[in-house]
Amino acid sequence: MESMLHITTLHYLVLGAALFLLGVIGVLTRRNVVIVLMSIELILNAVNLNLVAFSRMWGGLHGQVFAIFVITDAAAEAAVGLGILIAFFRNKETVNIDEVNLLKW
Amino acid sequence: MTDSNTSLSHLDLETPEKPFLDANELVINMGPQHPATHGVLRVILRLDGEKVLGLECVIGYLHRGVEKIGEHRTYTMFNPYVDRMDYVAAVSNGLGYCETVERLLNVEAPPRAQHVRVILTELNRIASHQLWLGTHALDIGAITPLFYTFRDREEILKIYEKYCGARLTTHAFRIGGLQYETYTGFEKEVKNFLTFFRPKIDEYEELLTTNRIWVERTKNVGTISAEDCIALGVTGPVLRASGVKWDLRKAQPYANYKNFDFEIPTGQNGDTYDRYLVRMAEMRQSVRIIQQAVDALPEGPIMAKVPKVMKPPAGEVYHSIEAPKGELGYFIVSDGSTQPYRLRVRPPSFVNLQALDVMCRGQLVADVVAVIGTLDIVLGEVDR
Amino acid sequence: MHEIIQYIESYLTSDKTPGAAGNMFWALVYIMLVFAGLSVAVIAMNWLERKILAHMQVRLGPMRVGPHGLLQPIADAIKLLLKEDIMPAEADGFVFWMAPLIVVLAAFTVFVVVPFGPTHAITDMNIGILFMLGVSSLSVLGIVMAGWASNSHYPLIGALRSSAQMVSYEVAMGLAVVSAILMTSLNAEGTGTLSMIGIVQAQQAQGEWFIFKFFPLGLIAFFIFAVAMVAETNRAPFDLAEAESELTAGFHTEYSGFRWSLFFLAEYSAMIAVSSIAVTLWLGGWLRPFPNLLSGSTWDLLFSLFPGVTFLLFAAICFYNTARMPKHPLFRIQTIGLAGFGAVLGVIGLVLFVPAVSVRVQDIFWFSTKVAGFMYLYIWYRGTFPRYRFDQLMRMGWKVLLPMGLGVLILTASVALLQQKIWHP
Amino acid sequence: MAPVATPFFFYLLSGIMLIGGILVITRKNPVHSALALIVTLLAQASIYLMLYAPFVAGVQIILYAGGIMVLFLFVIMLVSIERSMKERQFNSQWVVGMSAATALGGLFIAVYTKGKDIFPDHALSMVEDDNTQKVATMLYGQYMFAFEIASLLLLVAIIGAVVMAKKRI
Repeated sequence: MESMLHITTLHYLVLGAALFLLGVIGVLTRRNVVIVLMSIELILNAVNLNLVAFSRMWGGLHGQVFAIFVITDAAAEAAVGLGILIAFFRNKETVNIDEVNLLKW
Repeated sequence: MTDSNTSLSHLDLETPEKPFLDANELVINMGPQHPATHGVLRVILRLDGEKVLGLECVIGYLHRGVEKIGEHRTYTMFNPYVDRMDYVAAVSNGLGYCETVERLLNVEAPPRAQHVRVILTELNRIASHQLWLGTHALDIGAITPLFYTFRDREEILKIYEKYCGARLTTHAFRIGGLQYETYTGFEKEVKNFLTFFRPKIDEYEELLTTNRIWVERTKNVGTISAEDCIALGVTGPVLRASGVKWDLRKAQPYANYKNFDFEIPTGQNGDTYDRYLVRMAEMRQSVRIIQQAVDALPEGPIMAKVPKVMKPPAGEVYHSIEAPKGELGYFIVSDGSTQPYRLRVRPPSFVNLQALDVMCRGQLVADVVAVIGTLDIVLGEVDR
Repeated sequence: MHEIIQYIESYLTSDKTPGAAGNMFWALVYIMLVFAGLSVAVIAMNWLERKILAHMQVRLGPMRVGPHGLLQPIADAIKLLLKEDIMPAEADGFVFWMAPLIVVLAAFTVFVVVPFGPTHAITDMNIGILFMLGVSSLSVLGIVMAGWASNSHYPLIGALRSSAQMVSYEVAMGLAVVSAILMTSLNAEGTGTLSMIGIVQAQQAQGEWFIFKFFPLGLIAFFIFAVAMVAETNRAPFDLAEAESELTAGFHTEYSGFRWSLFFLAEYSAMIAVSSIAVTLWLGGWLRPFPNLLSGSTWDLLFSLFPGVTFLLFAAICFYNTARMPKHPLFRIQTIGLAGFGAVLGVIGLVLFVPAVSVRVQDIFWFSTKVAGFMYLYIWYRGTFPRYRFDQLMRMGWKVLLPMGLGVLILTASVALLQQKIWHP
Repeated sequence: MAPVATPFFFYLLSGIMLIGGILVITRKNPVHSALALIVTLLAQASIYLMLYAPFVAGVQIILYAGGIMVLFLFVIMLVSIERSMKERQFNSQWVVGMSAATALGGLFIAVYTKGKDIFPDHALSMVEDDNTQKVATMLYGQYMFAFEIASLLLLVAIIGAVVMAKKRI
């Protein structure tokens, strides 16, 4: 009970791991590209949470700086991902990731 | 104009443009209850995002069968009905109808009546353009001009009210001339109105003509070429803004317009801004005509000799006048009885509305509103 | 009783915001006060907008409910609350229900960091301005949700327009804000601040409002922000998301009754919020005009009389209009009401002359006055400008304001660097 | 200013985050997923505040909730979702995916139970007042090069997105 009421770094890490798992499940099982992209955002956020938690644990700010870089990366990823999605939708008129198989022979 | 000019070959109106995302064509039902369709016009818009791929007008929500009514009324009885077509320009409608029947009867209204008719019709043109300006600006988002134009239109309506007791559906003219002599002080009031109104046009222009947003919203919007105008039968300020100097007051003078000195303002680009400028200039020209007519108002009778029971000789006549919105024509076939055998109206709004599709293709939704405003349609006239 | 007075006195003499002092009770009191003040401001704004617009358009505006229509907003509020609340059958119920709440929450939450005075803020955050921009940009989510959930075409187009509009203006707005924040770093330590209170204090320390700083750079940045904030709040001439002549009512076409009034409330409080940002960043926040030109205790005293004088002026207007009311038994209640309203305003004005009160209140007064100036601008825009078209608005955001913002930012940074390194090493 | 009632808010916020995350990956309608994700992101921003990282929290709200998610919603509205909502939601490899995720979860549990002693009991509490200034100094000092690369990445992403989404180039 004591450990439940005292929030340590581990608590944040477990939360991050749970989020990460949710993201992984989303990426691996969903068919809708939009939701897959959102699951990737979940994964990135789980990473961010860990980075910031470690930053607090060590008392330095490197973790926070890296979290900002990850957010930048997420923005770039979302822009390109959604661009691909639009191009894909225009060609196939679907958003199902199963049908992204043009390279398969 | 030659026949080669009267085709729309370069405009493929049958096949729609392909949308950006194929599955995503948006069909929007604009109207019949919509703040910017000036009544009960229904426009079915096919959109690609905001871009208009094509549109279709559905009319008839205000159809009252005016033409059919005309076949069941005597010539005199039908006169008030025409006021209800273009209720914004009731006097012009009346002038067109009276002159058509006068041609059929082969009589001509006396000079004084002609002068008064010109004065009232031109006042009506100003009133119609004022209403157009106010609502058009309101559609584009400028809410203030509406109140200014309505304030000034009120003065014209007051003159009407004093002259014939009605403000909107005036029934001002009779076949053969006028029923009432002008009231005392009529000339003075008209002159007062002219001096009052001249600075007001400048006021409207000050609000809009050089307004950056107004220019951006109207320049190169709803452009229509002179060829397309002619092919679609578009008349009035819309035609003149495309650069065609065609005004029935000069081209086929009626009433006694040939006695007055005025110009036909034209535009070059045929876009919404040019139509705006043309109508503003027309208001100034109307002021000029009224000034001349009032200054030279002759004395004399106001009614020609017309029989009490009108039985025009059998035959047909088409007569058209330049209404504020374009060519307003009446085609009457008489079989020698007291009622027309067939009566057909060529309303300017109805014909001009055809150009909406051509003008809106490839533009944005916001432009559709601007174009409907600039066509200056009155649904009472479109549906009759 | 004695303890209570002591408690209040302890607050009055503190020099920290309740949030920073960790005082939950006073923070709660402040939240209540801000909420009440906002509601009153929205009601007043509603009345003023209709009256001012009406007078611009040669008409009278509301005249029936109460003297000069003073009670019209209240009548409208009652009407809206009593109206049937319709939800379209095909709507996405939960999202439809959430959307107005999100918009209102976003509009109200930003007031947590708005500094009405050095101690008159709910809290002072290290990231104050960032928080304000972030939370106020959340309101677009509510708009998009409302448009999508209505499952109708007009709202959908309104929502799409709104999100595209926000994307094109947020960037220019951010750049303008950054150039103002850069100016806060022109002190001995060379460190700037994002805290709303800190920004005003920097202006106080530098003896210059940022709108006049590095003339004309501050002015240009302010101009960019002033344009972007109108677009951000969806007001004329950028009211594309709810353009009534094109999209009937845009994103809130399907809303009625109480839900609609929430959108209305949010729109007006968002206007006040972004005006507060502009006032804080460029117009010296709570500082009185000419703090260094007209300094000295005499001027201080003179300026401290302003709040009271303003209220007395309002009271005088009320009494003047009371005297002009028609002397008819039917108007008796209205006349008495107007006189009573004037009397209340007059009493408030007299109380404001008490030095202990006026010292505390004049910060709030100056801040509100500046915000009220912006509110008038909003009404003025609405009365004068036609509406921009969607693509023109995007073009203006990306091709005019964004390069301008970048240029101003670079110039501000260079000038600031020059000043620190060369002129005052 | 120290966070108050840390355990309560931690459990509340992590509950919101986890429920939001579950909703993200289970909803049929992408709009609902996006809204759930926004809730998750906002809760995470609050957790950042509890971790003495106000600047990251602010960036999270502005960029993620205000920017990226609006982009997502915009695209969802652009593509028609009616068809994909009626279809099967999970792909054919969902068994493999779930087992892989379970294995990963097992790995996490193993690592954390084994290595939980290396984390100090009491996390450091940091000064929050100049957090932004310190992060800025770091970004423009130590991480200058990384910052420039990130801006380059964004530029490439912009160009890439435009090229992808454009009909004809």
